[in-house]
Amino acid sequence: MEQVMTNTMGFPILSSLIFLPVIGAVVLLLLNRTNENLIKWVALLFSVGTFLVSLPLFSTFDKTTHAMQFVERHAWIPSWNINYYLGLDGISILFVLLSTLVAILCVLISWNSVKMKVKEFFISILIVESAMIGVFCSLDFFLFYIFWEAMLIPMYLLIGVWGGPNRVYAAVKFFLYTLVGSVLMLVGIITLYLYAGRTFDILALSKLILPYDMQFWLFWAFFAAFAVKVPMFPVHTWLPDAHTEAPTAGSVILAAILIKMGAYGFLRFSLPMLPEASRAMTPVMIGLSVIAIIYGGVICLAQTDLKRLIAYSSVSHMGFVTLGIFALNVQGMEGGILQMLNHGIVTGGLFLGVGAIYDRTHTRQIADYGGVASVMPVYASIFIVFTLASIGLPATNGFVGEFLILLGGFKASQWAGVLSATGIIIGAGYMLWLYQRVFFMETNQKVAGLSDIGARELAALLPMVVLIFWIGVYPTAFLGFMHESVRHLLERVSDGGVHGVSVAHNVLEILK
Amino acid sequence: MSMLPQMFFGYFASAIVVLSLLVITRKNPVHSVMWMLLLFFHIASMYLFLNAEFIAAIQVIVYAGAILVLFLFVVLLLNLKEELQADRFIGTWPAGLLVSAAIFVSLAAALQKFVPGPKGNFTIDLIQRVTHTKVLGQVLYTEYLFPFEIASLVLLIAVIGAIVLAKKRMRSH
Amino acid sequence: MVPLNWYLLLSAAVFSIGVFGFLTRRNIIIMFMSIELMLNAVNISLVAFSHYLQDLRGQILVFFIITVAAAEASIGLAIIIALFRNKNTVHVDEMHEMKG
Amino acid sequence: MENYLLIPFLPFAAFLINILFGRAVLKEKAHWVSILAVAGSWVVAVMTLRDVLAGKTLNENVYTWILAGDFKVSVGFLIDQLTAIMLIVVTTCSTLIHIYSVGYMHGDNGYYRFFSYLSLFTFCMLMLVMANNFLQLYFGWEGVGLCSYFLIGYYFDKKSASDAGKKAFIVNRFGDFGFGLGIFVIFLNFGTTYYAPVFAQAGSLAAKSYNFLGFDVHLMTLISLLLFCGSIGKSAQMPLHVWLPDAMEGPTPVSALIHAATMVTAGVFLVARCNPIFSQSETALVVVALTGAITSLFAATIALVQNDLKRIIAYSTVSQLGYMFLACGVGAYTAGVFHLYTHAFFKALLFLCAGSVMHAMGGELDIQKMGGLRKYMPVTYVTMLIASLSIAGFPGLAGFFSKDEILWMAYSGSSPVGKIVWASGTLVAFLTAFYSFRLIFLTFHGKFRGTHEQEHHLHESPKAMTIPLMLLCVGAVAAGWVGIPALIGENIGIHNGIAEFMKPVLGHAEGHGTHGEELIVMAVSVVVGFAGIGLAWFMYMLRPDIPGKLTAQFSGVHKVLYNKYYVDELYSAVIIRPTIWTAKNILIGVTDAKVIEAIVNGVPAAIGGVSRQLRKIQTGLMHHYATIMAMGIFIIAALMLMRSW
Repeated sequence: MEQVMTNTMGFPILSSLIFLPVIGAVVLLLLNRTNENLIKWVALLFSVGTFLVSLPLFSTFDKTTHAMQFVERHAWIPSWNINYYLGLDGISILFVLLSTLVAILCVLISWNSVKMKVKEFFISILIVESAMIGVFCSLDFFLFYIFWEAMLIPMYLLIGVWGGPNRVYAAVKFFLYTLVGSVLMLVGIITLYLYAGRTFDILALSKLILPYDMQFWLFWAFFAAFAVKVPMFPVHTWLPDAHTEAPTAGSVILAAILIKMGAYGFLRFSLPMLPEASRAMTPVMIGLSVIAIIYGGVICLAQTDLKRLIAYSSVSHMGFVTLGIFALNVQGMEGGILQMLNHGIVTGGLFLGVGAIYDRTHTRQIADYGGVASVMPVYASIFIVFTLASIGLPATNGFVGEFLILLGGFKASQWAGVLSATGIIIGAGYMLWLYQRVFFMETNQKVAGLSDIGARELAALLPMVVLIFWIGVYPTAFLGFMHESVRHLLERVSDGGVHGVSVAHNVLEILK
Repeated sequence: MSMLPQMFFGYFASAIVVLSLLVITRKNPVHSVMWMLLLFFHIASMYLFLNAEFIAAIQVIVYAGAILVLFLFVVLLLNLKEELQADRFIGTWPAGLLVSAAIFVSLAAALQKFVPGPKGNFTIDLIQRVTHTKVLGQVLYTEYLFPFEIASLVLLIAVIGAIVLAKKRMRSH
Repeated sequence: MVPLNWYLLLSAAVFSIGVFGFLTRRNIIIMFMSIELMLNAVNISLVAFSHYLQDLRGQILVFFIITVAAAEASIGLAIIIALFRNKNTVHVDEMHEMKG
Repeated sequence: MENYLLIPFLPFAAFLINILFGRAVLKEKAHWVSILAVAGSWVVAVMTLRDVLAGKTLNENVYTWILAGDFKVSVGFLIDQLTAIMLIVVTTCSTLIHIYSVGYMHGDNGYYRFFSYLSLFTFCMLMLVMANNFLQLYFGWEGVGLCSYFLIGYYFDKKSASDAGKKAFIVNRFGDFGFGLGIFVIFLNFGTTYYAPVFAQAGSLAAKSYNFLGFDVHLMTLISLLLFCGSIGKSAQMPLHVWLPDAMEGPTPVSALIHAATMVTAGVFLVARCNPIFSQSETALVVVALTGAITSLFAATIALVQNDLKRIIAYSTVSQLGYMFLACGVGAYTAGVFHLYTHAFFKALLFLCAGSVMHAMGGELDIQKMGGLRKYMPVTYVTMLIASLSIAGFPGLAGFFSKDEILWMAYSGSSPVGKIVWASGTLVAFLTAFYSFRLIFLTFHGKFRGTHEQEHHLHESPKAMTIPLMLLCVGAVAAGWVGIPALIGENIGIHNGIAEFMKPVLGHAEGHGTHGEELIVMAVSVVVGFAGIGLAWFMYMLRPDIPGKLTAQFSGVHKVLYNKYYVDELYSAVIIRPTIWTAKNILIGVTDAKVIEAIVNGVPAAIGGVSRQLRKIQTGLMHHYATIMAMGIFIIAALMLMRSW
């Protein structure tokens, strides 16, 4: 098949990535729960091991083609034509790498902050890692759905067991929100499966030409799942609660990977499978994105809770991502994908940072801080890097992504570009205000005498800092992965699908 | 043709029905158990008419001998005096009556349509020749060996389960 | 010869009486006895079938039913003992732990 | 010229070394790294200038920065006449101010931090001026903004300082918003963001109109005005000038380097750099000229009544920056850049002198509490006096030539608003002379009005501080001599060097007037300068009671001026508070809490309510369950019977 390149590694690298953390979880299961140090070290060992295994992906990926690489395919449930089918292209590869990296950082940052049920905690982290990688690797819709849902359970536990005071509410909300969306997607998947002649093959489905009405309804079915995960306005309200209540590692995984899965879903499914509907829905999607950017940003200005503020900033930043994707041009889409990565790095870093200080103060209220820069200078310097990347300062990764998105958005719709650009101003406003209230001004009694971050925390934060500057200064290293895949995807979106006016189209016209 | 079988059947059938009614209507559980004992003997006799000596024997040994004794033990463990003063039936017993009557009617109605299937190989002659127990044993230990083993397992579990359930909880510390 | 249907009618009658007992009695032990009644009703029809159809499988089934009845009785009675120990009653309508 | 990369990257290396090792290893020696690096940059910059003078220019891409589809931009460097002169300005001021800081910041516990920020700033500023495309310019642009943020908020434990830093950054973001859009429009129309092809095509696209947000507008005007938004923010022009006076919360060397000599002039640099675009749009030029004129007048009036030493100089900076825009707006880019260049010296000098005064006064900034300081600190007095004379346009000093050039170009140029801005510029020249000397007289003359303790401590600053003062003083005097106008130069055999030098980049604006007119313009500006000085002398030396009376007489006006026309209060009431109010009360309070959350929590609540009712079916009584089950059996049996009948 022209869309597939065989796995030249001679080694099932993607399966190893998926199952190595699972093996780690099983090993942890067998360990004595009283020996917490051993548990932590084993968890670290397996996460680092997975990361090391994933590195060859980065170096051996062929950037000159949009074809799927490192492909593995085995029949799984032949009677339903379900396959164990894995592969990576330029869109997904970066997220696999980010997942393996983030898992290490999560283990590191949770080293001392998790005090109860340590064993179960690290098992959850490893299982989440496995599911994250699985989501990005799957080329079979059924397999994808399994990983997609499998991710929910450990995530639900992470929030509900190790979270803050209001954790059960947040966990249930998170679970129900995402499940409702996923179930609608499942209906969509089954519809596609039956229509396409009983196949779950994502690549084959991406070549189908569906009638417009069907595309229209499928688009909204998928939208339900992906928009909740992103989260787009107005289905974003689970995110602040989940982020706020989740333990540090949970927030980091949520921010860095989980909410990327929504945007990834749009890229992998909505756009190539439903090109015409995607084109027709562009105004709606761009509109929602712009609302999210401004709405999320303005709401941040009134937050008093550290993690909640960063959570709402995620809404704003993910608005940029969806804006870029639905700009449907090269700059927007590459910017969007890069910004997904950036947001993972930056917001992941911010949550790691907040976690580091939360371990010391056990308060999330911004008002309880102040003058942290005097007591923790190293920490303050690292946090300012995340802050600046978050507001898109040139030479940090945030700039490259946001610039390309705004350029693409401006190209697609000038109003969208102009309105979204105000998000940059608002972003600077709330992030710098946050930084000022936490790090500057007179030292608050509650933070006086705190110790600066140690080597372990530094090890968790530094990779993010390095990535921020790496992508900011030399983004070609990362953009290079996606050129071909994005070009291919855009070709599909622009000439795929059937043409013709339909009922759904008219409905949309009236709505507009 | 003699009317004798019909007369015997008439007696046993009416006795079984009357005894059943007695079992479920007695206030004192001990009386119920006693009537049930008598009921089981009648049922065993009925099996004899049907050339099922072994089953009849088991009916007496297992039901009358084992299960009913068990019931009796339990009944005696309980507080009989209180029981004698309490109401027999629940307040809404007519509903139960209605439902059971309806079931009886539907079963009886179904009988009207009942057509027996083709006959098998185990004629009365064969059973009488080989003896009932041996025939049964042959079938049970060949064709039904596996279910038989499972039945033994079920009993074992029941025994263990009963001990565990009925045992007094050990006080922790 | 007694017709098969007579046996079946008897079986139906005993079964219905068992149902009636189970549905209306308050004493859980009597309810258990009602269950035994119903089982016996089934046994009667099985043996009758076996006889009239000249097929031993009916009796094999009776054999297993008796086994299960024995197991059920032992477990059930054990439960009753445990229940009585905790609640000090054998009256079913006084137990409503499962109330929603 | 081959080593041009050293110019920005030496300071960058110094930044890295200081930020990584400053706290633990270098400590009080941190300045050595930075000073050596910046001095090295200066040496290379001078060599580069020599090459440029010899006619060599350079435009080179180092590596591809961002590539996405047809959008491609590199990290690349352009060295031409404009860059060269900016390099000299930046590295010279930076070097001197680095040295000055050794004395000024001595003993501060963030010593290494200060020097690393200064070096980072120098790096960003150099990247800004050396860029060969708009995106890299934007990088430097935001980079200097960031350093400004750090340095204004250097004393971050002070709320006012951290507020000021944040304010500077965010206000600049408003300008950058337009700047960014400008880059988008440039890319969409020119297909590139490199200077050379954009400027080359500017002429051919001069007549093009462009649909922007549904309006058909003249493309060049649109681009110019969007870019000018950035300039307004960075160079603190109306209406985004509010951050610069507050920026004085930073240490004085910072004010001198960033908020006087270099960063704030980046806006002027941008306009000058983009002169091929601006020149295509008369509308844009008029806007630039008027903005400059209004800002300069507006800031000068505020400066008249302020009492804070540094804030007066800050408003003076805003005012002078307005002058530069005024020059650009009338098409005299060379004059604007010339003023930028001279201004860098005398304004940096003014700030450093102010720093020296502060040093002596123990941080006191209120000029009403000073007086008579010339006795105690002669070097500071003399240098500051020269700087003030320079800014007031004393003939022969640097400020005289550049200011005169601007006024003459405004008067004689082809700009439709030329005469108006000339008049306002002349008025500003008068006001400038007045408030500059008000400052001098109140600070250095008369009797000391501070406390005894302060008087006891008065002393001249250490050598590390006075030597840079003297060196800058040379600049404040002599920097203008490269641009002596033909009118005077012809007689003494010197031609206007800078105009010649800048011609390839900035073009040559011709004045249309006779020598007689030029002489009159020059004379007017000299006269108003002296008049200003004289008035200040009269009011603050001869009749010190007049200012008080005037204040009482015009208390309304004074109040408005003293409170800076209430612009801060206006922004707070119109932008900041409504936004936060909306966030708190509408977005969080209504949309999120009442609308979305109501739906999100309402659906489960409704389901829960229904099931609470439904669960009453579960009586928990075994008889009920059994009866239902028996009924079920009956129903199934009955159904099957009916089927068979």
